[in-house]
Amino acid sequence: MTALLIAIPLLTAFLFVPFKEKAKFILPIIVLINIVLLFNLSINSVEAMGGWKAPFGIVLVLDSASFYTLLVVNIIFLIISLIPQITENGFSILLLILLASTNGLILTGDIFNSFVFLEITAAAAYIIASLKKNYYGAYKYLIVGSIAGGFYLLGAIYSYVGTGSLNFADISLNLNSSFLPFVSLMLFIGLAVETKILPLAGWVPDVYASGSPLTPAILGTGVTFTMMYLLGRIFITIFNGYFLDVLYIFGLLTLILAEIAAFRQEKLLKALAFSSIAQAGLVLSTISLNTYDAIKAGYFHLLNDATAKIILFVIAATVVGNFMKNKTAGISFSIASFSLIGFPIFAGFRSKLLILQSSFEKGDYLLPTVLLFSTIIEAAYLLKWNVRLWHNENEETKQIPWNIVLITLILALLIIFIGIFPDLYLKVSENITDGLMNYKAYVTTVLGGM
Amino acid sequence: MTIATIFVGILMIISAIYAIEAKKMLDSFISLSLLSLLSVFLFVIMKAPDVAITEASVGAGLTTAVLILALRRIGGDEE
Amino acid sequence: MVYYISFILIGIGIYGILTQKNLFKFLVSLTIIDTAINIFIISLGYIEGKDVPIYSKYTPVANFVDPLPQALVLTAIVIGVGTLALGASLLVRVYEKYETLEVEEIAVKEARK
Amino acid sequence: MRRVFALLISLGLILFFVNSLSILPEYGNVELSKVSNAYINKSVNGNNEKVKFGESKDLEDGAANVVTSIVVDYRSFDTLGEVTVLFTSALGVGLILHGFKRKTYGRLPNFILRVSVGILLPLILLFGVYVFVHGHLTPGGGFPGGTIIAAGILLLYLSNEEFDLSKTSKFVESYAGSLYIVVGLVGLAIGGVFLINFLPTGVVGDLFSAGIVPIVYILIGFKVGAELSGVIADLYREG
Repeated sequence: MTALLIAIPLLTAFLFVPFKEKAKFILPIIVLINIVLLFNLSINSVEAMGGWKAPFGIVLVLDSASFYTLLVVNIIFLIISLIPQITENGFSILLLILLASTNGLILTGDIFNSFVFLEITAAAAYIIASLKKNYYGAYKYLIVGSIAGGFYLLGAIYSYVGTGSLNFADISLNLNSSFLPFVSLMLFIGLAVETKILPLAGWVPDVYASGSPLTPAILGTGVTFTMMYLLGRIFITIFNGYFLDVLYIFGLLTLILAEIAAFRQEKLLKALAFSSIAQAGLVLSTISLNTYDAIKAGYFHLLNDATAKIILFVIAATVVGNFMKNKTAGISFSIASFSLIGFPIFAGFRSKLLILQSSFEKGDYLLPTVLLFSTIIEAAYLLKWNVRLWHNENEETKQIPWNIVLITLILALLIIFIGIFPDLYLKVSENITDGLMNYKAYVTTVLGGM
Repeated sequence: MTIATIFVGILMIISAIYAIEAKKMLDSFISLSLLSLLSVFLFVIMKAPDVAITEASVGAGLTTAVLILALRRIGGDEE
Repeated sequence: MVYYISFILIGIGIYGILTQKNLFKFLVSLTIIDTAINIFIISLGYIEGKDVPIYSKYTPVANFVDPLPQALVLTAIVIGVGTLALGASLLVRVYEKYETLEVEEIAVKEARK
Repeated sequence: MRRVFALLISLGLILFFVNSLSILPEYGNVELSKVSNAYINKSVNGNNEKVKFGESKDLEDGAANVVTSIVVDYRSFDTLGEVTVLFTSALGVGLILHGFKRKTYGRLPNFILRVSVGILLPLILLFGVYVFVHGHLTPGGGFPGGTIIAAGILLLYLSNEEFDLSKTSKFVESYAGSLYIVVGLVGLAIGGVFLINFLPTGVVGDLFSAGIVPIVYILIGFKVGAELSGVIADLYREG
């Protein structure tokens, strides 16, 4: 039954090619069906595609980590699909494909299959990136993304040579230790483009700042969340913490350099794009600490960041000019940016506090120092932008549609709610962490008590 | 077989370098197609006829066609 | 032997992406890298003295090279051509917008906007 | 300067790969992995007899071509994804080039091309269909077959200025793709598993064998042919 999560959106996408314009109306329905279906599935189930059992065929694994990640990603898709104004004609089919491929990426238990889904996600992302005539940015993204895909494929092949199987659980159990450095380096290069880690994140500002609200709203939240989950699945569950030290360094460098770059930007969308890279670096280095609390804090922060980023990107790309004319949208924007900085009572405060706590527990003082420093930079530029958007003389302000105002407002209220009662998001991130860290349970579930 | 492999390999490396450094785009595409055909030969040597037939039709045929059509769309080869 | 051929081809492809300034050449380099990776994967499944993995009149019982890498490469080739077609159509549009495909000229025109 | 730097980076990369040779098996001396062994002997679900051409009957997978049996049966889910990549890029080429003004050349295709296409085209299409119908017996299958058909369509475009197939190809693409998933869903309904091979598999080597494998490969052939001709049409004409 798990396969339906991928099959239904894909079937709809195939069927609606001749009538591209109608796909806009079907998208929210399909996402809702997916969410309802998700709640009817039983956790800790393994489904073998075509009936070929674990190390031989492809399996879809639904454990607590993938269940909650699916829930988060599908809800993000639901939110995006409720703002049909930002989706141009014909792009709804791409969202359906993207939904199918992110679901597949989360569920799959096979490394080559994850490569295929990664390529589907990437292909859909390149096309979405070309919105608003941003062809050059999309082209750069395509070149970098394809090279990274090549490295991911090489990593998959090396792990096949090292184990004789492509199954994640089998690789985790049997991979020869001499293969580990090569495989993990190649897989990291492959994932670094999509998770926006610095030497390979050069495409992000070009793509996110194209002026289209859809591009960053979906790529920066749903897709990033999926990729971070996959990274956790590979490096925490499968390689069981190996190679995380290197990721830690890369994450910190990304955090600090991207914040400095964001501070120097002249355009709001570019600043937000760099801030998005920086948050990815922070999450990466936090989960690289590889303790239960740290991983929990990392995914908790990722959730808060995704909530805030939807508001920020959608409003920044739709509102031109003054917030005084669009007070509700302006308030949501300010709440989201305060949460990103980490002021008390907002959700971002909770997650940064958790990150600090967990790194002190681990006895790590580098991450807190860098985090505090970057928070200062972040506060500086986000406050500057808030002041500028509330008090500028730009008169040509458009009225933005009511559903955008409503949805961003609800998300902004959610941020305050999480800031006071963080239990909802904490439960989600705890479950994801449980699933990721419990590597023995994963292997036995997939391979069936070997 | 080893000598044939080495020979094909050297030809492939030459055509790859030429594909990258050629001044005219069309030359570059043609040597890319040549590279693809030579790799078909390698696939046959390595007992992979399925891959060989796919690479011959996709890599050597369709890739070149797509590239040349795109070149035609932007108004031919300048420089 | 075949290993070295594919490694050198990957190196040439990366060199092309780092040095070339024409956007078309990026696609060409990308295709070279794809081909090299495919050759490499197939060579990892080759076993000396064994046959094509097809049951037929000439090979009625199994004495085959590793068929799995071949299946994976089939997938990889098709994914490669899909990406290439996307890249080519993006290029057509880039040319329409900037009237050039040289990276530096595009950068100049971007800055002027 | 830039070139020297690039040369150093690519040399470093080559060295990195050469370094990995120490862990890789020697060329030509690879051992068959346990997974491949199971695929070749068709013993994933426990079959201890050796497979023999023309004799073995009702195996778990009946395709004589082991690569095909992996692509369309054992790892069919990958192939569904692969078809989706191609579908996405065909869709994307259409969306990106939509509304692009085509330059007219004012040059009519020449006589030799037009006449020879009339003779060659049926042969090309026939060959393409042959390749994907026999995908489970001989080398080839849906992807090369579809590409050959697309090459034939490309010839039609080159020889006839008025020719347009984009509407038809959209429908073929849409329904071939949907039918693939429907085949999978029928498997889910009958066997309880998505994409299960629910038809009898027959004798290894017969044309009518291997259960759903030929059906799926024919669907893939049509879909790939339609998609690639769609890409060619979009690149050739105005969107």
